[in-house]
Amino acid sequence: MTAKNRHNEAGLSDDQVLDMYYYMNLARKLDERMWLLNRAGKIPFVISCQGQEAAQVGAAFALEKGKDYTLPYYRDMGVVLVMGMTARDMMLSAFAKAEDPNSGGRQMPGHFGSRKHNIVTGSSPVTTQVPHAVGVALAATMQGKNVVAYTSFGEGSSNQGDFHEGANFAGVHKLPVIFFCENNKYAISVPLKKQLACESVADRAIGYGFPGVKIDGNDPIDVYRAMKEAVDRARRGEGPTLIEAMTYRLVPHSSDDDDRSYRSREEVEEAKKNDPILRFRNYLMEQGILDEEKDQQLLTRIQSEVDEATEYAENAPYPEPESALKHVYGS
Amino acid sequence: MTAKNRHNEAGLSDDQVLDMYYYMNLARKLDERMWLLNRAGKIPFVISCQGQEAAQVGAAFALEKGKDYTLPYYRDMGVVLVMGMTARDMMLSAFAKAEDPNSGGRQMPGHFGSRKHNIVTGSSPVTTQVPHAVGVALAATMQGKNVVAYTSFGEGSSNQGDFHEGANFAGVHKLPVIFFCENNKYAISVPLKKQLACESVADRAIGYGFPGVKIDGNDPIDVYRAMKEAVDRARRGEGPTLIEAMTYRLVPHSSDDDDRSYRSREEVEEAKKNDPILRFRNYLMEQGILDEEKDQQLLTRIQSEVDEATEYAENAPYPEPESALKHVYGS
Amino acid sequence: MAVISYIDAVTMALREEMQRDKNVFVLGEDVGVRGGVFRATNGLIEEFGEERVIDTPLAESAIAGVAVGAAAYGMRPVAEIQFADFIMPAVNQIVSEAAKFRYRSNNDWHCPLVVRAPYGGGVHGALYHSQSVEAMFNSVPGLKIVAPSTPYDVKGLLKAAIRDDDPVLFFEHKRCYRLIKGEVPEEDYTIPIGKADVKKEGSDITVISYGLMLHYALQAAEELEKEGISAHVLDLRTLYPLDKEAIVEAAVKTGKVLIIHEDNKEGGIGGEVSAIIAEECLFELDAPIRRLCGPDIPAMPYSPPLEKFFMLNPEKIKAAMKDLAEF
Amino acid sequence: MAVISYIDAVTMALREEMQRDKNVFVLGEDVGVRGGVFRATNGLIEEFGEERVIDTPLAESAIAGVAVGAAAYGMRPVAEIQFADFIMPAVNQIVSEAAKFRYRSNNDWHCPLVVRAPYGGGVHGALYHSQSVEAMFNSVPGLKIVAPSTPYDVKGLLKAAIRDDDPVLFFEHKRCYRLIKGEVPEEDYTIPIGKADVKKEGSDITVISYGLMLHYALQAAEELEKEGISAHVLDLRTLYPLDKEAIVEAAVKTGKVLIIHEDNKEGGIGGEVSAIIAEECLFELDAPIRRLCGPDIPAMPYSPPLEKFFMLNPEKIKAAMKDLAEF
Ligand SMILES: Cc1ncc(C[n+]2csc(CCOP(=O)(O)OP(=O)(O)O)c2C)c(N)n1
Ligand SMILES: Cc1ncc(C[n+]2csc(CCOP(=O)(O)OP(=O)(O)O)c2C)c(N)n1
Ligand SMILES: [Mg+2]
Ligand SMILES: [Mg+2]
Repeated sequence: MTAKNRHNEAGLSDDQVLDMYYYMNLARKLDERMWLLNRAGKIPFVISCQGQEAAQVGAAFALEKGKDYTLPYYRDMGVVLVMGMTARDMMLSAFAKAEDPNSGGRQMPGHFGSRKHNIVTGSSPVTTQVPHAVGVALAATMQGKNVVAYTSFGEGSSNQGDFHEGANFAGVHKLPVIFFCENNKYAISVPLKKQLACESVADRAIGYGFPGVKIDGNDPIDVYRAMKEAVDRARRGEGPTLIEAMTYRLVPHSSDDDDRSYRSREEVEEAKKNDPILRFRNYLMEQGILDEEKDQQLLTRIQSEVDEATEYAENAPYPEPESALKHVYGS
Repeated sequence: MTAKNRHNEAGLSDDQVLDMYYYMNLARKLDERMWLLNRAGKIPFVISCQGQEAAQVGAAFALEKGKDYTLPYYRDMGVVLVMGMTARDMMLSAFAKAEDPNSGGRQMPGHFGSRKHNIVTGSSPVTTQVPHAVGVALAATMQGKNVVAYTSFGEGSSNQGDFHEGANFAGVHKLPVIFFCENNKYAISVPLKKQLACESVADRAIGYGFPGVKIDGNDPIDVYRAMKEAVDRARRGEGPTLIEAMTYRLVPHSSDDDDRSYRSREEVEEAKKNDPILRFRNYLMEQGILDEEKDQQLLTRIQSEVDEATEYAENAPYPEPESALKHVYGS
Repeated sequence: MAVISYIDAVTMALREEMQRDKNVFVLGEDVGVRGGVFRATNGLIEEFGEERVIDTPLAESAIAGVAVGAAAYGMRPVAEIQFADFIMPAVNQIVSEAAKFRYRSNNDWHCPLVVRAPYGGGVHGALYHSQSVEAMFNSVPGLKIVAPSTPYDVKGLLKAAIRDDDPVLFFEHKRCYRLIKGEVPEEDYTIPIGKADVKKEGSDITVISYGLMLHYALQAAEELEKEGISAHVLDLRTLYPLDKEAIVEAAVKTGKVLIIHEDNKEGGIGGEVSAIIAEECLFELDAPIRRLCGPDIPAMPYSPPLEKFFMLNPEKIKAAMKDLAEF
Repeated sequence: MAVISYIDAVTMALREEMQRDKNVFVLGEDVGVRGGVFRATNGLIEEFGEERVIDTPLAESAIAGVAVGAAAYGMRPVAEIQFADFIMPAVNQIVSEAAKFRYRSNNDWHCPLVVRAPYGGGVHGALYHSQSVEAMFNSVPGLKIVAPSTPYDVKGLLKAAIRDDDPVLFFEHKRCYRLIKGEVPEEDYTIPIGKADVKKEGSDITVISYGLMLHYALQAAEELEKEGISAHVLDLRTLYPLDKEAIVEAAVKTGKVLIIHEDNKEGGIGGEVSAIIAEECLFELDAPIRRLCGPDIPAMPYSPPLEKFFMLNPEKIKAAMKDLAEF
């Protein structure tokens, strides 16, 4: 075989990369299904991970399940699936059903949260999770736990004051936080050049006294390598890292968006050629880890998982109207 | 004469540097007088420029009076004096008298503002003036004026979200703004290492796509040179510059502060040896521009200016109580 | 007179003011080529160019703060906050800065700034795209808060806000955007900020409301007419400072007052309205001053039954009006 | 029982709670070696070290946001905002995040966070070191707002706030810090959040207030006793959610209600208090519900005559009480 084995080099076994491939596809298929359900009028809203699965899954694989904390942003379906959420959980949230573990149907899909999985509840105002991640890292450190806090956000959101204030706090206290920026080139309709004047979001790290790295977010192995290094630094008490994963949003911002007004079809088609799932698939095939048959089996398995999850969620009960009054305060 | 002439090299005439020296001393003497008045129970509050006069005067000399805009922070007495405010104006504000041009006695001293002098009204919450400066630069540019907006803030205040958001906006739109950070090593009691993890506040500029320079804030000529360059860049439409002027606050944070709890007397004494006014005085003497006699004349002149201003302000009337109801809204 | 939608009245007012005064410009997230996520700025960038229709970086405090600076310089910025829920990061710039510019400078500086923000629910917006945030700002002297209910009022009040020399928060009910249509003159006109408006004359009970709820109240009032109950309906239009005279006049008219808003009850605008009445004309009342509002929960949940539970509707309002009439 | 000052009660409560629970820690600007600009955290860094007494960078949104994250993890952070006026940059973290953590996660997460902030005027603090900001937060379900007036209440309520499993805004009147002294038990005790307290029994008029004004009202009441006017004085203590029962009970007691606060009138806490009375017991009133408050201007100016003009005092309050009694 010609192509060199990059995943073992990065410390990933063949099984692990197959696992990664599974999660990337699961996220993609769930996302695609949600769009169909939305267009069919069955769910009111979708916000997508499509195009960012490699960044998300690659990043999550470097974290320790059940130990580390994640404070993901709304596109991070790939992250929360790896951290333990299920297809069913995703669909329960999409259908806003009572059983939705994220919010009991109170929040839109993409607003992840699960104490069981150390996923801190997220909201809509962008970047508020960044100081939260710093607080989690501070608290864990105070309690002598060797926990790493991962938080993600888009490149547009890196312009919020909370990014700056949170990153600076983490830098001063050398906290085990990983600031993971998923740069998909747009903030809804606003392109990079109208969001940022810097070469790279990663350039901002020096202003906080910790390293910033820019990586190819379409390559889960490259993402994993950078994340692993950041996680190791954090565990050694050497402080935060800012990672900028270069990706592309393959679909509109959300089911309410129409991206034709701000980017050309050619641009989108061009980006699809670089679809992280296709690229990874080719790599795995080159490596002889995956073949057409295995791939088919995996996709069929995912297909039925998505079907099952959809059916379950669609038939699950809504919350009781009066339950809206619950949990404003603790007892 | 041995010492080389640095001010002509920087484009400053002998008269100009003498002028600088005058303003530095005027600011210092007004400040010292305010402390005496405060200790004598005649004015409720003082916030000082002592130790930062070189940075302030050096910076202001690079601006064009009556054309450029300043959005100074509370220590910038040196800046507003150069831009046209008088000793009297300063004392009227210290005594909170009706005639105070900054606020008619409504705000504490140090909250500068004067439409006549293009000094945009300032407030107490730190760093809010930074986005304002960006807005002034944006507006002036829209109106085709070749105006530069100067705004200053402390190093602690550079941790506020508004610094980040304002700087990024200015970078994206390549606006003629100069972000002038007066790094005096403390934010009230909090030392640099607890405020910032970066080597230098100037390092933050790269994250916004414009240059950041760190300079000796105790040398007005060095400050002028850096400012001049930044002003020229701005006028040429090349966008913002971040300047970090290294200084030291020679007195407590304010008349309400007691700095013995957070820094040693030795440290303060050490810093006084590097007092920008003494240093500049020596330089001017070496250059033969200043001698003991001239110096005495200048100080006597300032002395009487301060006396006159104090006496005028002390005897000036307070605002009418009911005037507190005025100017909530325009007619 | 053309019948247009509430959101088209927003766009019309913006376009006319930008044509009228070159110092007027809009800035915000996605207001440019996208024309705003609700399309309120649709077509403006084509007509006025990207210098006057600025897609800003994603940073509300900068949107407000840069607008404050530009306003101080002499421009008339109209800043769009994409959803009222996202005004929170800009609170410091709005409350500490814009609202106090004139006062703190003893009238030397002022800040002619408009902050537009779509608010309110009933659009499956969930907790963070449905909020009513007006009550956070109705204790801030220096600010004005406008919340129109009809396309006619939208055009007249938005123009007045843009020409106002002080900062105005202009809250647009996003459910009204396409639901509410009405006659709007092509001509230029303004409506004075600070004046409430009687939307229906009546003699049995007085309903005081604004925004989407005002329309629900009018629907309920219409049905109640058939049942012989005549409701007097006042549209506050300006939420701060309140039009005390109009409120007292409306209360005295019938002596029975029901205040209605979508926002939650405790701390809502209705409390101040009630307090004004209880202070100015208590002895002219024939019934306790009632308030019908959203429940005191953090915000409107996403799940349809929960959203429905939160939102008032014509039925709930009709029942409350009837109950008061029968008091 | 020792007589201590209002601020010493703050310090005492903090120290005792930090001794009692190692998850309690304080963070804020200058809270460490400086012991806070008002000295409220005096001595804590010496006793508990800089891990639990954290001098933060100058960034309020981070102070609140980091505290939210730490609270979610299981700590009990007590964040100090140096002056209530500077809470504005933290509004998004407090209102969008802390207040909604429990609700939005359907009770999976919660946020036991206390935000302490000195508020109020009469200290030559000028526009930005004198503000009362409580009215910006009394429409935010999920939050609790506490504003004690006595050292005894300070200790009991601050301890209750720290042990509370939800976010509490704890507003300390800075003029009370050294002016107000009172008996405070050495023992551990808490006072339930959400309960108002009758500070003086009376029969002619009811005064409802909190903070520094409560003391001025008590002074005025004392003098009025000599003139044969008996005032019933209720201290709200918790400003959100309000203790409706206690408010109604106090109003009914005399039928004549005067609500007093330092904050400006329109949109202030007094509006909600009045509305509760007007809704619950209107027919038991013998006089309009009056409010005596600060003027509706942006904030308290610096110049002594202007500050004096803004601030209520025992004289102004006495006159208003007398006027109501004679109604
Ligand atoms: C404070 C705030 N302002 C505005 C919005 C509306 N909004 C939601 S997503 C988004 C764009 C985010 O862009 P980016 O950070 O690049 O993330 P992406 O969606 O591209 O992954 C905006 C403006 C919001 N959610 N929060
Ligand atoms: C938003 C805000 N938070 C807190 C304060 C209180 N405060 C006033 S000055 C100051 C320290 C400022 O330090 P730095 O920015 O370094 O400026 P310096 O005073 O050292 O020149 C603080 C915390 C404030 N004015 N505004
Ligand atoms: Mg993006
Ligand atoms: Mg400093």
